Order: sequence, then structure tokens, then C-alpha cells
Amino acid sequence: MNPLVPEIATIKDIIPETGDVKTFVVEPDNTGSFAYRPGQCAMVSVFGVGEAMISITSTAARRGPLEFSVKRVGRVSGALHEAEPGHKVGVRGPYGNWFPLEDWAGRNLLFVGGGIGLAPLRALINHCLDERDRYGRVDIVYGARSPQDLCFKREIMENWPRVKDVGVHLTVDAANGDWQGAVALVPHFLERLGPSPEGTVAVTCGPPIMIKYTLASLTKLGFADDQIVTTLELKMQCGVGKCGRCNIGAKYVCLDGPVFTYEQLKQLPQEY
Amino acid sequence: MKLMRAGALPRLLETLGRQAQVYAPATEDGLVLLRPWTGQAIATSYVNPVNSLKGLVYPQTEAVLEFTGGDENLSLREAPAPAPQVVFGGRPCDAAGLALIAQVLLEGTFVDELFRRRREATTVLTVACREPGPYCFCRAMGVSPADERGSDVMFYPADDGYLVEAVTARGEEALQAVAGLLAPAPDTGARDACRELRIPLAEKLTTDRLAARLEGFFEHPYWEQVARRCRSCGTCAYLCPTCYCTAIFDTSRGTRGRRLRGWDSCQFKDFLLMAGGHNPRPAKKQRVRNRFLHKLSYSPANHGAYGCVGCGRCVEKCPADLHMVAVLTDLGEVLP
Amino acid sequence: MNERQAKLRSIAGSLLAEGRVSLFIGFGPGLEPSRPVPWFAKNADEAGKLVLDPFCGPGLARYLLDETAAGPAGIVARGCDGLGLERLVADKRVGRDQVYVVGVACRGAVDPDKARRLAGRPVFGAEVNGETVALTTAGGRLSFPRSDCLLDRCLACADPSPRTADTWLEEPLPGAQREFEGVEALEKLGPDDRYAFWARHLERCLRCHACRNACPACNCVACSLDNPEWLERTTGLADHFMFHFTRAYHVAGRCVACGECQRACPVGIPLMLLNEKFMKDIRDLFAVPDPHRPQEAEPLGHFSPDDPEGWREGDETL
Amino acid sequence: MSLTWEPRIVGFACRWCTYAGADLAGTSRLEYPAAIRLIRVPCSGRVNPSFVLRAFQRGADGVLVAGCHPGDCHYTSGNLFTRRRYSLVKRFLEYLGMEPERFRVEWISAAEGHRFAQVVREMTADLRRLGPNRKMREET
Repeated sequence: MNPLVPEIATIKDIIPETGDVKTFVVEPDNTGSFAYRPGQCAMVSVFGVGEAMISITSTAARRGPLEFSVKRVGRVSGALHEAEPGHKVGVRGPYGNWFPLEDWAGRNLLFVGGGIGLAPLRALINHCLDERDRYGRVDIVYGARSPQDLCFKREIMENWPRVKDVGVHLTVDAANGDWQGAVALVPHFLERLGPSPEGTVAVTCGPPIMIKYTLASLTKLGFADDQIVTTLELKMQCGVGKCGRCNIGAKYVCLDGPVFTYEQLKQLPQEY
Repeated sequence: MKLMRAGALPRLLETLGRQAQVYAPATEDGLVLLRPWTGQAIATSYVNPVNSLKGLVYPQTEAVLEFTGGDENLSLREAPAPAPQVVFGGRPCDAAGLALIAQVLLEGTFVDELFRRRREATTVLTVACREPGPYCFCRAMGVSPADERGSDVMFYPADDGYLVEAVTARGEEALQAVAGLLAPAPDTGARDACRELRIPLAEKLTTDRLAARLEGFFEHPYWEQVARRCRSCGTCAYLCPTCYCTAIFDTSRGTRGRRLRGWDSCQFKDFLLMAGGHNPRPAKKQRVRNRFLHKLSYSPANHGAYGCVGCGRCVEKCPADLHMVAVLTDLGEVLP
Repeated sequence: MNERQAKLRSIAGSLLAEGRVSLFIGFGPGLEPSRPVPWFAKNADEAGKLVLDPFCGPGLARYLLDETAAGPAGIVARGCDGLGLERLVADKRVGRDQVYVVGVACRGAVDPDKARRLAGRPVFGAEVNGETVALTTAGGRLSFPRSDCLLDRCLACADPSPRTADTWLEEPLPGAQREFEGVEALEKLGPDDRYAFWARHLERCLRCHACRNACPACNCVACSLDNPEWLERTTGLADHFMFHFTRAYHVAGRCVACGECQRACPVGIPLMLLNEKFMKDIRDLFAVPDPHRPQEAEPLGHFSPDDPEGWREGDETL
Repeated sequence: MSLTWEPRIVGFACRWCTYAGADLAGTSRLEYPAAIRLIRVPCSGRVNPSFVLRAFQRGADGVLVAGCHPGDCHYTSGNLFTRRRYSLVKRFLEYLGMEPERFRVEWISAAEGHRFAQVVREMTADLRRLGPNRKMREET
């Protein structure tokens, strides 16, 4: 089995999330799906254009097709955005490690997402909310540039807030229209909310600059390095640790990541 | 161990060539290159062919798959299995480089099928060294002029031919096919001479405890200083017998296309450029540092060996003389 | 012993000490005496290690692209470096006021590989005296014809000194007319032989981009040769033709003939024969006497109403 | 060479003149070989030399760049740049080993349907004599 050969899959549905984000519901033609865990990624390809590593935003335990939320930024994501339901793409995976859920039983969970960074968190949040009783309080802090850029609106506005002991806290960088909510950058907003580090695990995901400042804010709030979990993104080609692309020091994001604790991150060269 | 007269070499290649494509060193425009052998003169006086063994087992570009069809009906075909090949004339450093690439590509969670198939279809006939080239430093990197790693058959140059010894079962098989050309070896002198060959340049370099000494060296100003002369081309990586970084890309013509894999270099400025514009290593300092730390620190950490076999190609060919020997020499002064 | 070198060290040292430049670009000690390396002195101490001898080979001009961002840089300039700087200035990639040029009179650089091959042993020193080169080895001094010893790029050189400098290390030497003998010889072959010649050479191309990255004229911020829409990443002979056709055409009328591309090429492709073909035709068709010296109006950046139709006239040369 | 082989010519035609000239050749019922595929461009000056090489790379046996006569450019000077550039490119292609007959630059006005047909006839005849182009062509 050549790990670089993808399986052909069909785009079953395309859900527009924001002006430049769409969620693609994808079903591999032969296997229907594959086993994966929250935080893992897959290589999605548009034949003739190329491949890109994209985090899986669906939740495996729900046994549905694969879902990928993709922001239009480059060649492959651009081609995906041009695709229609029924089109064929390639999928191979899953790749990378996953969020260490096993260690989180009984603890409070704090999710901090920014923009399209909610995509990997969504897989995790839905997984956790499906086994709600395993965890303590759940808080979801999520921000985007504008109200229109908030992804997964149905979940953040309706589904998640309805679950017992779940707080969803939304913010935008710049308000417009009839936005009544908070206007602040995610790290500032987070500091203002001031969640307690007591018995809590914080998981953050978003653009590199947001992660950088969120890590600092969490530290300021008293979270220890091993209480903070984040994901890294680096250019990838093979996804299987062979192409030499996504190394940070001696670690490879595709094998050793994308999920790292802040403690692990501090051991790595600051080059990502 | 057997003895083969030098004059029997064409017949050996001819015999092995009945079952496989044979490659041998040939002189072209004043350069020695490993080329498909079709009976032409076989070059013998060279330190190392310009192209390393790497390219024959891990080609500069190769197909992963072919695809045909349109958006809604698409079919894939995996690249066909490679044909058998016999490569004569690579040096022990290059073969050791292959062994190192094999470690990276074949060990771990995933196996690189493309490499595995081609490696298994290749018989490596290595010619050991009786004379060091001006830029050879193999011994500094833990490789010997008679190193057997990665080779199927060793050829030790003797006065009137070669001492020949199979290293692997595949090599044994190859030698059986040409048994008529081999006579019993009178002694092991030629092999011993290769094994004992001194490599003067290597003696000037210290690689003792290098990985440990490099700890904490990541932020040292040395990298900025040395990287200034780098031109961010791919000469070092593309000539290197151990550099294995690749890119995967598609090409298409109408409704048919191919997905290919090809060499890439971490020295190119766009190597890590992501869609959206983020580039974690935009500066030469970062890229040069990554190249050398990969070989001297990350590779030992992940694979237990330096990512360099001391072949000397980067020393000879880097247009700005930013090469492993220069860096090792500098590190000898800069490192604690 | 080496007065030029001592003088250069002192000039560079003063420039740095006085803060007139933040960096001085020249050559410094390399792995062996025959291979000095590009050297970037940031203080008088480092300027004290500058090397100036006939082994100083690599072109330096292109480094100015990176090194003038933080403040003025000094550079020791041979004719080739001077023309490279002119190119960068003409292309508005480097400000002339950001560079302090120390001009030299270059008599050609000795190719370290040729020297070692000729001498058959390590070479410690060289002296270029007219048509001969004296190489110093452990076994004494050996003399060889200049044409066997120098870098290819220096054999065809018509520009021993830069056209302008801020100070001169020595009396500049006058420029000459470039000849295109290599191009003419190739033009005499038939199409199939010419194709075979280029196919053989280009087949070796590694697409390492050493030629492009050596070139002071290839100074675009984003290069079409990195864009898969223009050049796919595949590495067949047809791709190599596309690469080299595009590279040569993009520097047509802009190439300063420094020959650094060919010196940098690890597989010995005679790249200057491509660049020189354009140079020769620009000279012949558009009456530009020295197309390799940056002009007021770039040969391919303008036209004349009386231009010939080059595909009809002068065909007899092909 | 197969008996049914016919040369393929890629023609880059300026929309203001040559393309109209080709139309005129058609409406005038002038006979010329079907070997040419025309690509309409706004001006002969639009034709990047890489397009020419790309055509050869992907299977053209001949390439024609055709535009307005010097002095008649719709954009005043586009074809004067063309003349300069292709004076060099034509010679350069031949220097790389391409036969001269495989690449032509012609000025063909909207009124010169005859000229267009004649150029295509000439080129096709030349290319039939030369046979398929293999030079600089990618392997399929």
C-alpha cells in the first residue's frame, strides 16, 4: 500500500459558513469513511491541482461522512471552493496525533478558537459534548474578524449553548450590522472573561498570531504550561513523515503533531 | 572474495544487463556521471560521479499515480513497478547515503512504497576508494572508504582489476550470474588498503559529541553570519546523496494527469511558504541553520546517524563555498 | 607581500570604523587558499581578514540585493561586480547611494579546480602575468597558459574594472569589445547538431536554480520560474528547455556578462553561450555596441521604427 | 511517420488584423490546409515567447505569430515590440536547434486573406517535408 495514494471520494454536500469558508461533506467511495480522532487531519486533493493537509472537523463517533471546513486561501482551497456536490476529490489519512482526551476526564474544558481555527476544535467540542458527563464545566471562547466571519453559526448560536453547563462566549474584532456581542480581540476578551485555571484544560486553535497572544493570556490567567493544548500548522507535502517539510527542530508536525501542549511547544525551536 | 580482471568489466555489465538496465560512470563534457550503460567507455578516474546514487533509486521526479476523467468520473492508476536496474561505480559514501535514506523512508509508522520498490529493484555495485579526493571527509561522518552499508557488491580496486565481494543476497545472486568472470582472490590486500585509507580532510574535523555540543546553539549569531553568503539555490541538496526532501505536485493535460513526487530543497525561500502567505523560515539564516542542524543534530536524534556521508560534493560545487566542511570547521571554533 | 590586499583591508577598515558603511563585501579565507569565500566584514577586525588575490572567484554584486537593506554597504568591485551593481541600480533594486564601490583592476580569477588539475596537487598561490599563470605548490612554482587556468567567465572578459567607483584601489584598466567566438562556432552547425549539443547539456540540468540565484539581472522579487503556471516542476528535457529559454530570454538585453551563472552551475552547462547569443544578435540587429553594459534604454524595453526584421535579415549566419 | 500524419500549427493571431484576415480567407472560400489552430490575441505584442515554446513543448509542429504591419498597430506600438523581440527569439530558437521553417512571424492585415492562406499553405508544405517535431517536445 502506497501511503501517498489517496482514495477517491465524493463531495456529498457543501455548506457555506462565511464569505470565504465552506464545509465540504465528503464520502470516500469505497470505504465510506475511516477511523480518526479529534484533532487529526487528512490530505485532501483536487486532481490536477494538488493536495493540502486539512483538519477533520467532523466527529468520528457520530459515524457520518468526513467533513472539512476550508478557508479559501491558495490553489487547492481555491479549487475546492470551485467544486460542486458530486465532484470527486482524493482523501488520504488520518494523519497526526490527536487531543489527549483520555487525560481530561472530570476536568473543566476551556476552548479558545479564532476564525477557521474553530474547525479542529469543532471535532473536539462535539466529541466532548456527546459524552458530556465525563467533563466538568465547558467554556467555548470564539472570535472572528467580523460577525460574518464566525463559522459554524448553528452550533455556536444554537446547539452548543443549549447543552448543560456550557458557556459560549463570542467576540469579533470589528462589529457591524446588528451585532450586539463583544468587540475585542480573542486574547483580550479571554482575559476579560477570566476563566479559572483550577482543574481546567485550555485548548486553543487559530491563526499563528492569535495563538501566540492567547498562550500569553492563558499564562497570565494562571494556566500552567501542561494545562494548555494547542495545534500547529506547517506546510506539508507527504503527511507521513517522509518529505522533510514540516519539521520544527527534530519534530515533525505531521507525525508528532499537530497537537502539542504549551510545555512541549516550549521545548521546540521557535520557528513555526 | 573473488578477483576480476579490469578487462572483464564490460562483460560483467553486459551479462547483468540482460536482466536489468545497467548504469555506469561515463565521461561527458569533462564530467563523470552515472549514465545508462550501452557499451560506452567506463570512466575509472574519478572521485565521485557528479550525480549521486540517490537519483537512481530516488529519482528527481517520479510518478505517484495517474488520473483520468473529469470532476464527476475519475479513476486512478498507481505508478507501475520500476524495472530492475544495476548500478556500477558508485562510491561507498553514496551507498551509505542510500542506507540512510532507507532508514528515513522505510522505518517508522509509514513505509515509502515508491522508494521501497525501486530500492529492491536495484543492485548496487560499489567501487571502494583507494585514493581520497581533495574534498572527501567521509571518516569524519562515520563512513569509511570501504563502507559496505547500502551496497550489494563491493569492488575493491586492485592492481590489475578488482577484488569482488558480495554483501547481500542480491549481490550474491548477481555474482553467480557472472561466476565465469571471477577467479579466486589471491589475498585481501586491496580490501585492506581501502579499509585503511586515510582521509586527510576528515582528520582536520572534529565531530565528537557534536549533537550534544549543538544543544542550545540554535540562537547563536553564527548562523546569521555564515548564511550571508548562501544564495538559497538547491545545489547542495540536489547533489547530496542523503538529502531526501521532496514535494508532491500534479500536472495535467486535458482529462489526464499525473501526481508526481520530486526533490525539493529546504534552502529555497518558498520551501515552507503556506497558502495565505505565512512562511516560518523566510530568512537565509533560518534555512541554512535548518540544513546543517538537520544533518548534524536532528538526524542523529531521529535516526542515530549524521545526515551526511562526507562525499564532498557540496564542498566542491557550492557556488559560495558554504558547505559541510566549512561549517564543521567553523563549529570547531565556535562551539564550546 | 600582497600590497593590494593590505590596502583593501585598510580602506574597508576605515569605511567601517567611520560608519560610512555598515558592512563591507569582499572575500575572506576559505577551506584552502585557492577557495576564498564571499566575506561580509562588519568591523575593522573582520576587514582585517579580507582576501584579495587571483583566486577570488565568486561574483559579489548580487549580495547587494540583501545587504543594502540595513544601510550602505561597501564592496570590492571588479568589472563584473561593477556591471552587476549597475544592473541592480538600473532596475531600481539597489540605490547607488547605498553602495560604496572600491574599484580594482582584475586580471582574471584562477579556477581552483582547473589549477588543481593542472598542478596535480594542492595549489597555495597564483599570479597572473599576462598570458601565463604561475601556480605555487608544495613542489614549487609551475607556469601554465592563462587560457587553461582562469575561470571560463574571465577568459571572455572585456571589463577588468568597474565603469565607476567611489575609490580606486589601483589604476583601473580600460574595457574592451566582447567577442562571441563560442556563439559563432555553434551557429555554424546544422540544426540537428545544435539541438544535440543543447540537449546533451540541458539533460544534466538539476534545476537547482544556482544560475538564477547567482545572477544580478535575475533580481525580480517573484520569479516566473518559481510559478508552476509558467514552469511545471517536472524535470524532463522539455522542461529544462523551457527553464533555460525563459531564463536566457528574461535577461536578454539585461545580462551583464559576468558569467557567474555558468561558474555556479554544478553540472557544467555553458550558460553564457545562451546569454551571448542574445547579446550578439542585439549588437548586430539593433546596433548596440556593448549590450552587456547597462544602457540608458534597454534593448528590449524600447524599439526603433526602423528596426530590421531579424527573422529575415541576417539569416545567412544560421 | 504514419501515412495519416498531418502537421499541427499553432497560430497566434492579432484580433485586429490577422484574425480578421483569416476570417476573410474563410469567407472568400480560399483553400488552405486545416493544419492551423488559431489563438486570438489582442495584439502580436501579447505573445509571450514562452507561449511559443509551450506550443512546441505540447506538440505543435510549427508556430506562427502574426499581427498588423508595422505602423498599423491598434495600440500604436505593440507590433514594433513584437518585431524587436521576435527578431531575437526566432534566431534563438534556431540556435537551440529548431528548424527555421517551424517558426514564422508574419504581418497579415485584415484585408490580406490571400496572404494568410498563402502563409498557411507554405508552412504546411514545409512542415510536411520536415515531418513531426520532436525537439523541445515533452514526452507523452
